[in-house]
Order: sequence, then C-alpha cells, then structure tokens
Amino acid sequence: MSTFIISNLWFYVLALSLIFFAFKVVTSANPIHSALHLVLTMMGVAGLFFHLNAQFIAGVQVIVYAGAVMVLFVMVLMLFDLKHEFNAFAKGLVSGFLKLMSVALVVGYLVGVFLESGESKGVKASLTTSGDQTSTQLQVTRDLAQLLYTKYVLVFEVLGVLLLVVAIGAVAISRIQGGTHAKH
Amino acid sequence: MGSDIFEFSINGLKIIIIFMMMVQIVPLLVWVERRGSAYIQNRFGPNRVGPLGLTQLLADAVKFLTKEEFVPQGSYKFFFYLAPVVALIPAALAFGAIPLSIPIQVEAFTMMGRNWGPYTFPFQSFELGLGVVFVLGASSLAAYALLLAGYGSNNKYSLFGALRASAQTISYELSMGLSIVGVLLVYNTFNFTEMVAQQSGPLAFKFLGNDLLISWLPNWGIFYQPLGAILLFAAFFAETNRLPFDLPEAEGELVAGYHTEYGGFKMNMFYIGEYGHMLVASALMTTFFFGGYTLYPWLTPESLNQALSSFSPTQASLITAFSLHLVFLVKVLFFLWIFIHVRWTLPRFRYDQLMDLGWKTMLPWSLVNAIVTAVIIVLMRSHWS
Amino acid sequence: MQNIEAIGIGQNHYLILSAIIFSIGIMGVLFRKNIIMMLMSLELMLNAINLTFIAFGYFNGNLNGQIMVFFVMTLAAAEAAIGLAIAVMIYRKFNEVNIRYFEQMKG
Amino acid sequence: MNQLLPVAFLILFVIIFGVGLMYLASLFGAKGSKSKSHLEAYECGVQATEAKTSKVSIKFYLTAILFILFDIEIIFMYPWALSLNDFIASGSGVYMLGAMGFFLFIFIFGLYWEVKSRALEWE
Repeated sequence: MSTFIISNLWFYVLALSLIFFAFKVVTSANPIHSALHLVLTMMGVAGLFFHLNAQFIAGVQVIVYAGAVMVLFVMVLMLFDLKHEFNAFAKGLVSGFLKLMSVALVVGYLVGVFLESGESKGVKASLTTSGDQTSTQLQVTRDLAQLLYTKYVLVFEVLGVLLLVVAIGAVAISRIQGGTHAKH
Repeated sequence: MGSDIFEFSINGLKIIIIFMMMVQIVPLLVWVERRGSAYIQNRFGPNRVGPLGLTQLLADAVKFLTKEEFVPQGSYKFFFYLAPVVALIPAALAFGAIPLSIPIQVEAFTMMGRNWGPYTFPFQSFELGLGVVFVLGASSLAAYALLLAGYGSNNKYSLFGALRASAQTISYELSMGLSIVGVLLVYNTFNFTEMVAQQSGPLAFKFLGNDLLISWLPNWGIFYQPLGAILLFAAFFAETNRLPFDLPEAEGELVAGYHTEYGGFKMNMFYIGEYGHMLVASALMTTFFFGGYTLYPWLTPESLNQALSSFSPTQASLITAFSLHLVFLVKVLFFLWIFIHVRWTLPRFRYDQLMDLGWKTMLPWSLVNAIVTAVIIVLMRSHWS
Repeated sequence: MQNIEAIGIGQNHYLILSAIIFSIGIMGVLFRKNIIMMLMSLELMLNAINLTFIAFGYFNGNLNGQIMVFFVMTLAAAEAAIGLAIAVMIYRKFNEVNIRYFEQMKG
Repeated sequence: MNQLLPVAFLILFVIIFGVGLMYLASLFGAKGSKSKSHLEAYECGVQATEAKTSKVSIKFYLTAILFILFDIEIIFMYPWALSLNDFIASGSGVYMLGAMGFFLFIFIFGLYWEVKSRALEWE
C-alpha cells in the first residue's frame, strides 16, 4: 500500500491542493482573493491535464483561462474596487439547508453513476504508440489537429461565428445608455 | 528529473544555475544600459566605482538590500508583497523552456565504488514536447504581477498605471501569438530542439515541388519569415514594457506607474522580471529566426563532433555543448544590445497611438503574414508532378 | 475497490475529484450574493467538467474528450466575457453588485 | 511525473529566492518613521483623493474582453499551423486552406467591425 501511495503521491498532492483552492475560491470574502485562488485552481487542473496525456490542452488552458479570462475577472474586480464584502453569503437557515440538500443529491447521484459505471479501466496505454515522452506529446497534438479539422470542422466554423457574435455583443452591451433607472 | 541521485542533483543544480543566469543578467544589463546610454549621449556614465564602473553593480546590490522597508499606509500587505514574487515567475519559467545548447552525453563511469550509467543532460531546465505553448502560457501570466502591484499599493495613480500596462501587454500578446503561428507554419513543430535542428543545415526548401539548395546561406528562419520576425520583435518590446512602449511608467502624474510605491529589493525584483522578459524575448528571436545555438558552416553539432574526435566522448560532448552555448549567448547579447539601443534612440508613443498600433496595424499585419505564409507553403510544398 | 489499488491512479480517482470540485462550484453559485463570484463559481464548475472529459478520453484511449474540452473552453470564455460585460453595466448603473437588489428590476 | 517535477522545483526555488531576499532586505533595511504622513501613498505631493472610476475605465475591460475572443481564435490556429504539412502530404492542403480561410474571414470581419465601430478608440 505504501509504495502505491508514494509512486502516485503527485496525484494526491495535486488533488488536495485543488480542493483546498476551490474551497477558498468560494469561501473567501475578498473577491480578488478568490479570483487568485481560481487562477491557482486552473493551474492545478492544467497540471492534471498534463498527466492525462493532454499537454496541448493544458497549454491552452493556461493561455486562455489563466492568462485571459482570469485577467478580465481581476481587471473588472479592480475597476469596481470592491472592499471586503461583509454579507457575502446568503442568509436564511431553511433556504441554506434546502440548497445543501439539492447539492448533496446532485453530487451523490453523479458519484453513484461513476462508481457503478463498471470497473475502473485502470491506467490505459498512452494514446499513441511512438517513442519517448516529448514526441508522444507532439503526436497527440497532431492527432488532435487531424481530428479537429476533418471530423469536427463544422463545429470549428460555427465557433468562429459564435466568437464574432460575442465580440459584437460585448461592444453593444458596453454602449447601452438608456435603461429604466437612467438618470437623464 | 532523474533516475538516481547523481542525475537528480545535476538536474537540480542546472535548474538553479539557469535561473541564476537570468537573475545575474540584470546588473550586467543595467551596467551596459548606463554605459551605452552615456556613450550614445556623449557622456561618461558610471566610472567612479572601480574600473569602468564595473563594481557599480555591487554598490547597487548593497543599496537595494539596505533600502528602507516601505509599505504604503492602508495598502493590501499580502498583494503588495506578492506582486514582486509573481513578477519573477513567468520570466523564469519561460527562460527554462528554451534550449541553450545540445544535450550533454555522459559515458558510464564508476565513482565511489558504484558505476553510474550513461546519462544525457538536456541543456535546458525542462525538456518539453510543446515548448512554444509552454512559453506562451508563461508569458501570458505576466499581467498578474502588474495588476497586483497596482492594486496592492493603494495608490490611485499606480492602479491606473497597472491597468494601462496590462491592457497594453495583453493587446500585444495577440500579434505575438499570430506571428508565432507564422513560425509554426514553417517548422511544423512546437518543440524548440526540432526547430533548431531544422535550422542547422544549408538553406534548402521545396520550390513548386522540386527541392532548391543554396549552400552558402544557413537555413535560418529569417529567410522564411522576415515580416514575422519584425512583428514578433516589435511585440516583444511591448510585452516587456520597454521604450518606445513604456508609457504606463512615463506619464507625468503616473510617475513610475504600477511600481511607484516599491523601493529597495522589491523594486529590483521588478527589474529582474523586466530584464528576464527581455532575455526570454532575445532567446526566442535567436531560436525562431537566427538558428538558435548553431552557426551553419562552422559551428554545428556534426562539424564540432568530427573536429573533436580525438577527445573522449564525454569531453567531446561537453566541449561542443559549451561552445554552442557560447554561440547562443553571442546572438542573445546582440539582441539585448538592440533592446537597449532602441531605448535610447526612439521617442515614446502616446497611449492612444500605442493601442491603435497594437490593434489596428500590428494585428492585421501579423494576420496577413500568417495567411500569406500558409498560401505559399501550400503552393510550394504540394507536389505538382 | 480492491482492483483500483493494484493499478494506480484509476479513472474513478479523477471522476471523484471532479465531482468534488463541481459540487464546490454549485455551492458557490447558490450561496454567494455577488454576481462576479457566481460567474467565478461557474468557471469552477466548467473546469471540473473539462477534467471529466479529459479523464474519460484518457482512459478510453480516444481524443474525443480533448476535442470536447477545446469547445467547452471556447464557450466558457465567451460566456465569461458576456457575463462580465453585463455585470459591469449593472454596476455602472446601480452601483451595486448584490444579486438580491435586482429582484425589484422593472421592465 | 518527471516531466512536471522540474517545473514545480523551479517555481518553488523562485518563491523561496524572492521571499527570502525580501525578508533579508527588511532585516537590513533602515527603519523609517511610522508617522501617518510618512507612510502616505505617493501622490506627487498632492493630498490623496478618493479614486472615482472614470469613463476611461470602461475601455480597459472592453480591451480585455476583445483580447479573450481574439486569443481563442489564435489558439484555434495553432493545431492548424502544426498539421498543415501533414495535410499537404496527404494531398488535402487546399481543403485546409479553405477551412481556415472561412474562419479567418470571420476573424477579419470581427476585427474590421471593431475598428469601424470605434470600439477601440482611446479618447
């Protein structure tokens, strides 16, 4: 048992730190603290992706999530200059209890489905057969590209249009002057 | 990191030395900058402290350590102290991923009664299959140090300086990403070592299906991507907040932008971050466009191995590794000198000119560069027979 | 549970981890009152989902999981961008980010 | 695991290096007076006034939003740039150009619209 734990120590260390950071995201009162903990969570998830033979996705996760989306979050939080939030958490015992029950129900169902979905597949052989670690990472990315641009090319084009729509929408939203409470 | 204690300790030592190389480049570059700017402006620069002012660097180091520990009143202490450390990490990670020379092969030898197997030590901190993606990810984290410093020092002007600096950094990351797409089109790999290997031979490319060879020119990336090189180099200036893109620190009321409240060693760490980014930028330019650690006809791994056949294999690989490393350093220092030279010759941009340049000229041009490269590659490499 | 010990980090390890993070994300959305905190917890849930996709992809040996994560990331970033644009607009007009305040929004 | 171990080792070393030298500097540093005016944030002499988020602050987050969207479009170009050569070798190079051409047309149209709608004007 001990050798098993030590050789897979990295997973437990990463998993525990992920859960701790995720918990801090939700429970820290100062929003910028939680934003920074969310960045650390994303870096931890990128580390996990790295071990699941998805190195390119780990890189994309760091570039897109940790490097762009979270910068926007931190920038917006700084613009608002939100100090320490005092009543950050919803009050009310009964509603809190109901919420907890619903979350427990959903997660319990999820874990039940996972565990009973047949025996664990164990550690699968890496997705591609070729040589040492660095070339397999490249080979996985090439297969990913092959799949992305042949089988899923329609999704790829639709996402391009989606990004255009979101760009125009964001600019339009930032230009709204009127509104029910607008002080003329 | 290593199968046994010897390999583990050598790799650990190598990682620390490479990071220390980046940290030690700061006093050297500060000295070169002060002497260089003095030379450009026809004055002497520091020459009081020791010969040619060289020990000025030690004086600066001591000064940094003995400065007063100042934390502005009412600031967020945790962010204030976190920002300089976060400023160091992206540059250190990015510099660790770039190969500085060919790996060192060490033969099996016996020491202390045990025979240690043959090793190969990669001449870089960590050997990654997707080096380019890792470096882009690391450099995209640079915006956090600016935002934290600006927010932590509870000074409304440094907050604006931080917002401006991070807005500039992210808007130039777009054209940097696009010009790197152009480089990827030429090399078809994310791995730096393969890129340098492709650049070590004579200039050879497929022209309308049949191969063309120009033997007196090295196969460097600059001949395939001239526009991409210019755009990437300009984007690096903006990434490191160097002149002519250093407006967030230069506005009248912003005084020193996001690091107004920092003094002493914390300020020095911001400098280490900035000069570290400069070092990474020059290392990337040499690896992408100027053949990394190879110099085609004379100093390539193959030619050196033949020349050193008289030594034992371990010594031969050691000598070739370090001589190629010197080649790499010379090229990097050349680009560092250009960074410094530009700082003292060009005036700085106004903020709206700076953002217009980023969004309205460099981004479209790097887009055009990527498209034209792709079309030419499809034209040239598909076989017409 | 015995066969998991022998093999090492099995698929269920990853799935249980992502279930935990997903539940933390749901609780974040339900319990926090600040709009931006809810968007952040949403990002947390999407990260957990990405982890599940990649774990299934790795243990079944095909790349569909990674392609799916690619698209989920695009949608998550687009959603975060629009969500924050709306949050900034609300903040500029009402100078208040507390979600309970907006129940009386008219029109 | 040994792929990521050097990265973790380097991050740890950088943090220890930074925090250690900062602590060292605080030990050796001169001790400034703790009076209120001494610790006042540097406002070039003027009395510090409360920050009011001005109009210009909207442009910052709009730039960040547009950065995310265009960054994702660049991320989609990386696998394309990587595998273009394999597609050419398998004879479907022009198809790849067409697929990415449409995507880039959307990218260019989005950029053109941003420029024309003066969304990126910094007054």
